[in-house]
Amino acid sequence: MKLAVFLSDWRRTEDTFERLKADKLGVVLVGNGIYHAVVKEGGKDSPVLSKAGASFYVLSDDLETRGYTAANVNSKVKVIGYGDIVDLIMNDYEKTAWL
Amino acid sequence: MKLAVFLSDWRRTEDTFERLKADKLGVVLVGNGIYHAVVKEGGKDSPVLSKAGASFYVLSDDLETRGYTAANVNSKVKVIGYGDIVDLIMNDYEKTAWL
Amino acid sequence: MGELTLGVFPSLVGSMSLDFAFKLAEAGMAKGHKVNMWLSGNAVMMAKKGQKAFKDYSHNEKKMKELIGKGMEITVCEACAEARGYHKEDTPEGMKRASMDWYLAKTVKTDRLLHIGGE
Amino acid sequence: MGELTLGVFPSLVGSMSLDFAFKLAEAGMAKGHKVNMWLSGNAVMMAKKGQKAFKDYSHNEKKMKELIGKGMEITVCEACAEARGYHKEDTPEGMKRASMDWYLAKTVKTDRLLHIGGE
Amino acid sequence: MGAVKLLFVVQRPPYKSENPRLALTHAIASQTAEIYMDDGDSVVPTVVFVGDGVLNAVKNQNAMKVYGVTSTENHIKSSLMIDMPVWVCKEDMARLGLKEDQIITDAEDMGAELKTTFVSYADIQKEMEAVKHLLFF
Amino acid sequence: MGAVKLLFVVQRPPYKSENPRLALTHAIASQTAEIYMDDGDSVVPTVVFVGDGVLNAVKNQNAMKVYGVTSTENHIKSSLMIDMPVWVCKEDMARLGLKEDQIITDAEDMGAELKTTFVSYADIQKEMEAVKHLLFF
Repeated sequence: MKLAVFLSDWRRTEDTFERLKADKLGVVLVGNGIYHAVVKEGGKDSPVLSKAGASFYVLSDDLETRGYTAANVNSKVKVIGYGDIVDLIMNDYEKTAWL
Repeated sequence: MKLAVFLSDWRRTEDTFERLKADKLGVVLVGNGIYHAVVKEGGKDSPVLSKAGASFYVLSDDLETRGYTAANVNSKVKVIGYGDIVDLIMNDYEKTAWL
Repeated sequence: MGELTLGVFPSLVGSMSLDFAFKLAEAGMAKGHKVNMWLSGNAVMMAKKGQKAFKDYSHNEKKMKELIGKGMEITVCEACAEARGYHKEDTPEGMKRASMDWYLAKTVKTDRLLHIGGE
Repeated sequence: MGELTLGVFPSLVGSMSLDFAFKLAEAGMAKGHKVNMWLSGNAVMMAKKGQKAFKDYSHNEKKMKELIGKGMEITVCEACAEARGYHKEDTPEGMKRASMDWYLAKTVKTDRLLHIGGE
Repeated sequence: MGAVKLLFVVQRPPYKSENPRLALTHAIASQTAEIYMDDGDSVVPTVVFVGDGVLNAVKNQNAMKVYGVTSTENHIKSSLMIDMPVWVCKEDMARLGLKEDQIITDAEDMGAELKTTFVSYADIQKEMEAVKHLLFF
Repeated sequence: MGAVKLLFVVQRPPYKSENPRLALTHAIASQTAEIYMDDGDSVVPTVVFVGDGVLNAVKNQNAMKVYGVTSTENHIKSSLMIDMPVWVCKEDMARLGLKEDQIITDAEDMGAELKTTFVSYADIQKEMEAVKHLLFF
């Protein structure tokens, strides 16, 4: 399946994300999920970014709200806007999962 | 200080509890915090119960709500009611912290 | 153009997730998609008109009205609203109240569903 | 006998934490303590009278009224209430509305404070 | 559109939020959704408890007695009564030390014939792929 | 009672809930609490950001521009303006890779003289012991 996963938390309380498999997987970091794209805890990338085969996106509005810009974002992650999220949902993926 | 800490979550997103120090420390498990008293994940006690020098309490009402009874409770933890919580707060401890 | 249904659920009051849903709905409609929104759990806070627009708080009533004017269907869970004391007369203009089956029925024809049910 | 102040904050709607606060207040008063309660953030949901008592939802209005009758002081954050569209006329009888400074002032004389501010 | 399959995935414990309960009540509402649908259309939901969500399925919940609120147990039984599939993930039960006799397996007291299904995570993954929409709680 | 010290401890990131903001607005309200108090009484609050709470203190927050909501940054600056101590935990900044130049250190643009204090966790522990009441957010 082609699945777009939305992560809106920094500390997560479920392990669904780690277990999920998809032929095509998009991970959209929104809300406090944006910290996965900009914070290197203990000098390391967030474990979220190590999900194999996934494409990573971060919502620019939610970056800016929290004091970050595209310049702070991990090179694995693409900065996008609300219109891009609409396109990901409607065109690039078939299903969504807001974890 | 004499501190009564309330834990109401099973998966926690902060590490304040681990860092807190108190001469006298009471840990009151309420809400979903009761799972620390009854669930042995991977066969092991919850790490919460390894806090050195602490006294542990669990609210019977919240156990029963979730399908557990005193019989399921870890021997480190004392089962108490709302009246007992009042006494802990008013008599046994000076300060409280709801984490 | 497609149809997108947003299910917006609890624990969103005070967070920015309700704001997210309205901004996404706006972007979807700007691209010509039909957008439906279901508000349940704590997200039914939108079903109380006359909310004061403090700068310290999210305030989506104005945007919601605009989107309704442009054709967004928005329905609120009736039981979730009543349990919080939001009655029929509290409902903002253009917002519908219905049982949960309204949302279930929407999942049949909609091309995509984004169900924001998490914490 | 002592004085206990409970500060009850967000993210409590739909959880059992608001129920916890009322049961604890009841137990405290049963033991002869003076109990004050401050409702802020999402906990101001108590400041809307006429909530329908569905079995599926926590319903604390009745217990709250009993406790007010027995002398519990309960005050709701006025700005938090207005931002959610709860006006003066929505307030249940016996509940006060005030600014946050009411709560701050209570912390001075109260023997114990239980501030339920977490998620 | 015919029959559209939905998967309701409950991944967090009960009571701290009303979401697990809302997952069940929404899934149950599929029974009455026809009034909004064309002839021949229907919604076919499955509710699965996974991760810490399996704690929702622990039996003997006394929420009504203690807090005057319908228990999640009651909603699970209502689901079985209308023949809605309720799945519980075996691996997560094992991880949390839950035995089958601690779990709500049936609603015979309410006259239900359907029983809870204990599934592996692989079955859940397969169902995620099979359904039209996913609803995570 | 004289001056009563309170410690507001913010331990979670901003925006996901309104708690960090409410911590600041409640602490600021200590300024006007005299109307409810006896002569000579006062409340003396300190707000400390610890754990992931330090993310609240990252500067250049554009919440007003993007979502029309006052930023946590603005509330922190308002706190400094009324000379309310704002502390940020150094160990947590280091853990999350945050440098001092990324943090709100002052509110000179609003005319504040007080600056943010960078403290170690040991200082916070000491303050927890010194105050009358703790308020965790």
